[in-house]
Amino acid sequence: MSFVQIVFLVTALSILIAAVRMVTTGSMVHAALWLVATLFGVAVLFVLLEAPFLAVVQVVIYIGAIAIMFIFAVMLTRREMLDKGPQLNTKKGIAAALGAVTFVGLALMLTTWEGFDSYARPMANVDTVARLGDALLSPDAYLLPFEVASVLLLAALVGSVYVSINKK
Amino acid sequence: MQTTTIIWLIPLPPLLAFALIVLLTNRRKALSHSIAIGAALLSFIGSMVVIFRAIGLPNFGEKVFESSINWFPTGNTYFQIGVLVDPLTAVTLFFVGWTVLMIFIYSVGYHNFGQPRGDHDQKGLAPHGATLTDEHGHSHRVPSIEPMYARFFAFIGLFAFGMYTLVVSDNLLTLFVGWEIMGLCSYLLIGFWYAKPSARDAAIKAFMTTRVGDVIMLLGIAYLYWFTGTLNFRDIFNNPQLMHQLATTTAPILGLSVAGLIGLLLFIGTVGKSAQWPLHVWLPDAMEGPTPVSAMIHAATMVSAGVYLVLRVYPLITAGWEPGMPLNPTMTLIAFIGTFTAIFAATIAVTQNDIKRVLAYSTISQLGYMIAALGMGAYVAAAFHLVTHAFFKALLFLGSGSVIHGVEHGALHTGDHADPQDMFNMGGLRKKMPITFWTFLIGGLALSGFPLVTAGFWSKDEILAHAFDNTHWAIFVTLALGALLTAFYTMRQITLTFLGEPRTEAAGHAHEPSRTMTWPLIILAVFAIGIGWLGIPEGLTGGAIPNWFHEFVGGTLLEHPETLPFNPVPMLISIVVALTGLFLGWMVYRNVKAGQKDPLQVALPAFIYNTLKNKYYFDVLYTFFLLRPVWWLSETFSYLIVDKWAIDGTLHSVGFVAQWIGRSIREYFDAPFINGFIGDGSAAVTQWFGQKLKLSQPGRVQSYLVGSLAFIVVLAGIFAYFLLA
Amino acid sequence: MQFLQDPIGVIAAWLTGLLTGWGVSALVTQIILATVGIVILVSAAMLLDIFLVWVERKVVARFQDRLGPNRVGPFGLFQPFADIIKLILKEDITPDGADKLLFNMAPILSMASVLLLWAILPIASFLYGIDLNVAMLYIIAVGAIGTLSIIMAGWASNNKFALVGAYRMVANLISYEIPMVIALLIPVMLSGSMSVVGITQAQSGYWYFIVTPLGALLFLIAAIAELGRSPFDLNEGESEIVAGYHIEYTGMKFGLFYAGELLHAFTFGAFISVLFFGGWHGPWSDKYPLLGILYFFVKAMFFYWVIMWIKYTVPRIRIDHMLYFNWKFLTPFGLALLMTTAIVHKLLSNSSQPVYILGMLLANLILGWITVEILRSVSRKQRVISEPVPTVGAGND
Amino acid sequence: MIPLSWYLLLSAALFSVGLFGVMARKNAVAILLGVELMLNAVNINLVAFWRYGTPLNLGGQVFAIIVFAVAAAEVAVGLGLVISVYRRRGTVIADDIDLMKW
Repeated sequence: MSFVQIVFLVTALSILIAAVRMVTTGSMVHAALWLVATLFGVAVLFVLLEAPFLAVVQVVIYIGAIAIMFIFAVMLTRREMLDKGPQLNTKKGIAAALGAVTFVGLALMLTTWEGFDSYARPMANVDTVARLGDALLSPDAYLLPFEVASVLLLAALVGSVYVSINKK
Repeated sequence: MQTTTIIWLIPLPPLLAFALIVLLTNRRKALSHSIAIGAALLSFIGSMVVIFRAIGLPNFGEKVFESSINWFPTGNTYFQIGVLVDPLTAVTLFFVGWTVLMIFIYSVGYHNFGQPRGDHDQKGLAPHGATLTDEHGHSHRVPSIEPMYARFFAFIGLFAFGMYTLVVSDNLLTLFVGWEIMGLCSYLLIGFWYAKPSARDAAIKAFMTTRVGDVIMLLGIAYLYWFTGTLNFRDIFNNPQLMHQLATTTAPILGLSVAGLIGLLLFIGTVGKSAQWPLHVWLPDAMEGPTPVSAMIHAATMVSAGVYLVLRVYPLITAGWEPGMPLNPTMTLIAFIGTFTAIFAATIAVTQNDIKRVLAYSTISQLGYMIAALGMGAYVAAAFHLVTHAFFKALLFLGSGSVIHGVEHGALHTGDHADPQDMFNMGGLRKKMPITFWTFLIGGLALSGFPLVTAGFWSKDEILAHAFDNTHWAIFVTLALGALLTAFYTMRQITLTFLGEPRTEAAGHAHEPSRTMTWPLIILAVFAIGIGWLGIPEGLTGGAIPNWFHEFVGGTLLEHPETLPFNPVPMLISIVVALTGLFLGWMVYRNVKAGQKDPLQVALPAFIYNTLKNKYYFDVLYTFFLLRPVWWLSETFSYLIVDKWAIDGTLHSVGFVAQWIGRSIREYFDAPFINGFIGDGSAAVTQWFGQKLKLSQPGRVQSYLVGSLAFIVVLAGIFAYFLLA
Repeated sequence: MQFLQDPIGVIAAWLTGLLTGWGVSALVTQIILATVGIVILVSAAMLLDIFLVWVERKVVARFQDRLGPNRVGPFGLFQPFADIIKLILKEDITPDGADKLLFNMAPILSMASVLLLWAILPIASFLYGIDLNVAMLYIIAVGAIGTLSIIMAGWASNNKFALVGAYRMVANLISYEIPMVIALLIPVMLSGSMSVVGITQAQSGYWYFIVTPLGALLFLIAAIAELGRSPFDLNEGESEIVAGYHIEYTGMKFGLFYAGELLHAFTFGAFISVLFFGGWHGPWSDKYPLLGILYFFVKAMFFYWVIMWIKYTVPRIRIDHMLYFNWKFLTPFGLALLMTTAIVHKLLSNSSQPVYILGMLLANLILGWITVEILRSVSRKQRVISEPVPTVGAGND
Repeated sequence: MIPLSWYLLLSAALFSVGLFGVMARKNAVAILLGVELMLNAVNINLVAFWRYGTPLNLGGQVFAIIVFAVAAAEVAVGLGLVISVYRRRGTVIADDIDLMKW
């Protein structure tokens, strides 16, 4: 039970708790904030996985942008400040069952995979951030997906402005 | 620059000008005509450069400028198109370049550039008058600018492209392309004032008539290609055994040799294009177009193209014929048609009153001279007359144009509606428009072959001499008579137009047109005189002046045509004839008063005069024998009998039967069985199912998700069971 | 002498030796050391914060032609402690209907978001929390946490004014994050490193302010916007939404917000000095690293003062103007600047240093001139639109 | 050291929870929240596989970044749609947005 493992377990536990609270809590704002907690935990996982860049980007994008957007949306789509009534619909039982089945199925599938219990080789001493930059911007690597993603973002920008614009 | 490159480039500028004007600049008048004239100038410069390089070479006839490229693949080889400049092309280029440029410039003035817009001009009509008011409040009418100014320059640009293509092309196909382009342009330009019914009809007439010739010409081309496998002139004509083969093989039709038949077919194309009898009827009506068009198409270039074609295929026509031998059938026919046309058109020209129509008929007859010369095998003489005639006839047409212009101006000014083209409304223009007078006089004298000075004399004399020396008496006499008539009607025209006293107000107020119109006249006049001196027979001067033209153009042919021994008789005859004609013309018409009848009408028996006046009733004949039957065929036979009765009747009966069958099927099978049972029944079943199934479509996204996921889970479970177990 | 070169390292080595001598496992030692370091750094920052309260009050007093605190202690130096005592003694209200947890978490988060910045702030060549290789993004990320705290405060207070204030503030923050990122990218580009320490070391030759003054200016503006100080102090406004998102906060919670703002301002001043003005670099700072601390604080204080200066002299902007300014001017301008800098930097990368510096400076000047021209023409149009055509005799009664 | 299995199981669990959220929450915004959870689970997998599989080939991280972009786009458009639906129909309850039913 090494230190890193303890850290991982704590993080994982908090992630799962936050996630469950997120899907079950009554208040939408709380749900959004629980999402923030979850994402933060994921960022910690990224750090554990020695991907600091992704960790920081996770915080920037998800917590800095997406979560905020969610909170805005929550506040823009309510007449009264507090939610009333149950937040789960009538299908919650079967939904829960299906979720559980999915998890079990995935777990089973994974356990049948031989690389399931592999351990990470120690990271070669390279500047992953720089390499990531090269990979993203070199034509023989991932330049095209990168550009496509940027185009997608642009399209999303225009589209969201269009659909949510207040036509009077 | 490489000479062949220049030759390739010569036709292009006018085409570019056409595109530019049509697409971009058609709203800008000045820009449009600048572009057109600039293009003409470029082509002109190109042709001149080529010509001088050609003249520079000794015995140019053997090593000519030619270059060709692959156009489209034919089987395993390519069809080659290319350019060729040999002596004949050179001289043709010479007069084409000059006349085209001159006419372009002339058009600017003729279409009243710089004049105000008309009061009620409308597109498709000749420009109307415009009222000008000067500062003193005097208002007077002036000619107004052509409403479709830019369009005109676009059209003549395209026309020039066609002409240059025809001249420089080294094979019959591209020649034919240029030929047809010119046909189209002639149609467009004759019908330029399309709001005039007469112009419309004339355009259609010209197009149709020439088409008759063109189709047959195309047959000839096809035949030639089928027989020889090429259409390149030099490949065929400079290939003795091929020529011999052509000459000796007999064609399936009327015992002609293949060469003769092909030559004949091609010649019919010429008959259409050069308005030879019997396809001459379109040319006089073509005078409905603007005068520069008449000058360009119907004097200088297009009709010359017909003769040019015959000159090109001359070796075919004369295949197997040596000078001195009796003419072969093709040549006989050609000679006959030429001669007949010459005299025939001359007689008509005598009685015409429209200044342009007179010239039109004289054109026909002069072309007849050339054709006749070719028929007799006088190659060089024909070419020579072609060149000189191009110059002086262009000059005459432009002159008549400026006369009409002047008289029109007078008519507008005085407001009397005299027909500005009728020579009997003119007279005394000598003082009003001196430049026009002198240039027109020069042209006229050249046309009538005024001795020793003018170009026309030398060329026409060469033809006559040829006829005389080869003892074609019939031809000689006819042509001499034609020369007499030519001189006569030319003098008649000059006298009626310029001499004496003005017969109408309009003529009284006519005045000299703008410089853009007079300068081309002057330049052309210079050529109308000077060009003839290139071909003075050596016999006359004892070789002091070499007959350069003969040497040069003669080089075109494989075996050089020998120069005739000089013979004074025909020359004297032609001198006498010309002078007599001129004198008669002057005598008869020198004092015609206003409103007086044509003295000729008094002199000649009525029916002859009317026959001539009505052009031997050729239009009537054509209307009666060709148009009426066609109308009857289409209106009565095809429409009423065949269509209405036979075809429609059959169809109707079939339709009725079909209807009956259909009705019965519908009543006894369709309605009860198909509709009732299958149609409605299936619909009912479907509806029932739909009612039951719609419950699975709650329209709630999450329900769908749950459903699909559940299905996936089940499926995965099944797979897992079968895979793992 | 070794101590003077790298005191932290010496202390760390000594402590490690001591602890391992007591038989503590290496891992635990590491943890203890880290904790100690964090505690020291944070408490130092807080002490500085207390001092900043005094500075702020003095400076604003001077700007407003007053004396400022001068009773408690010499020059009123102990005034902050008096404030603290007062704040602690105040009643700690939590409005009912408020979301307790969030309401109490918000001030802590906002303070934390500031303190987290100190983790990567290189005070001297040997004195920094951690040399993070994604420090630049880290700054933005921490800013995101600040944003989160504000929205939590605004929402949890269950108060319309607070919510509106939070809205405005958040709109402000997430809009101005973009020019901020662009401004941060410029030093990254020039130095080729994303770690603040690396950037500071890269400025040993010349300050980046010289090669990209516009970048520094952009960063300053974006920083002020991030701080939510005047002219961008939309989060509060006595005339409309009173105290904005901390309207409901009393006592030390409010104090945390307040102190957080002050420290935030100072921190950004420090970042300006580090990113564009060479941080600890200065005369002899290489030989005597301890001098670096002095240089750092002098520069940081100066820029803190600049920020205060702007705050107390420039009037506030209306919110739509603010967003307009950001989206229609600052962002395009930043992008243009980024591209220009990148291109020129690449072109001159292997030319001699003076040429390089002059070239970059020239590029910046030209870009600035163009910008000013464009702004002038635009404003001319605006004026033409806004000014009504004077009509004779009509409507002036 | 941490075996890969822990990450995978965690991400599986996270995915399932997100799935449950997507299926069971009433509020459309909450559904989007669930989608975010699922995307994050995917990201954990991607990065974990990168770290344990080919740490020298950055493909995994690049994929994760692309997923970020997609998530951002998805949230932007989704929330825009939710807001416009709310404007028109005054509700964000997914079950009330059933114009598409028979």
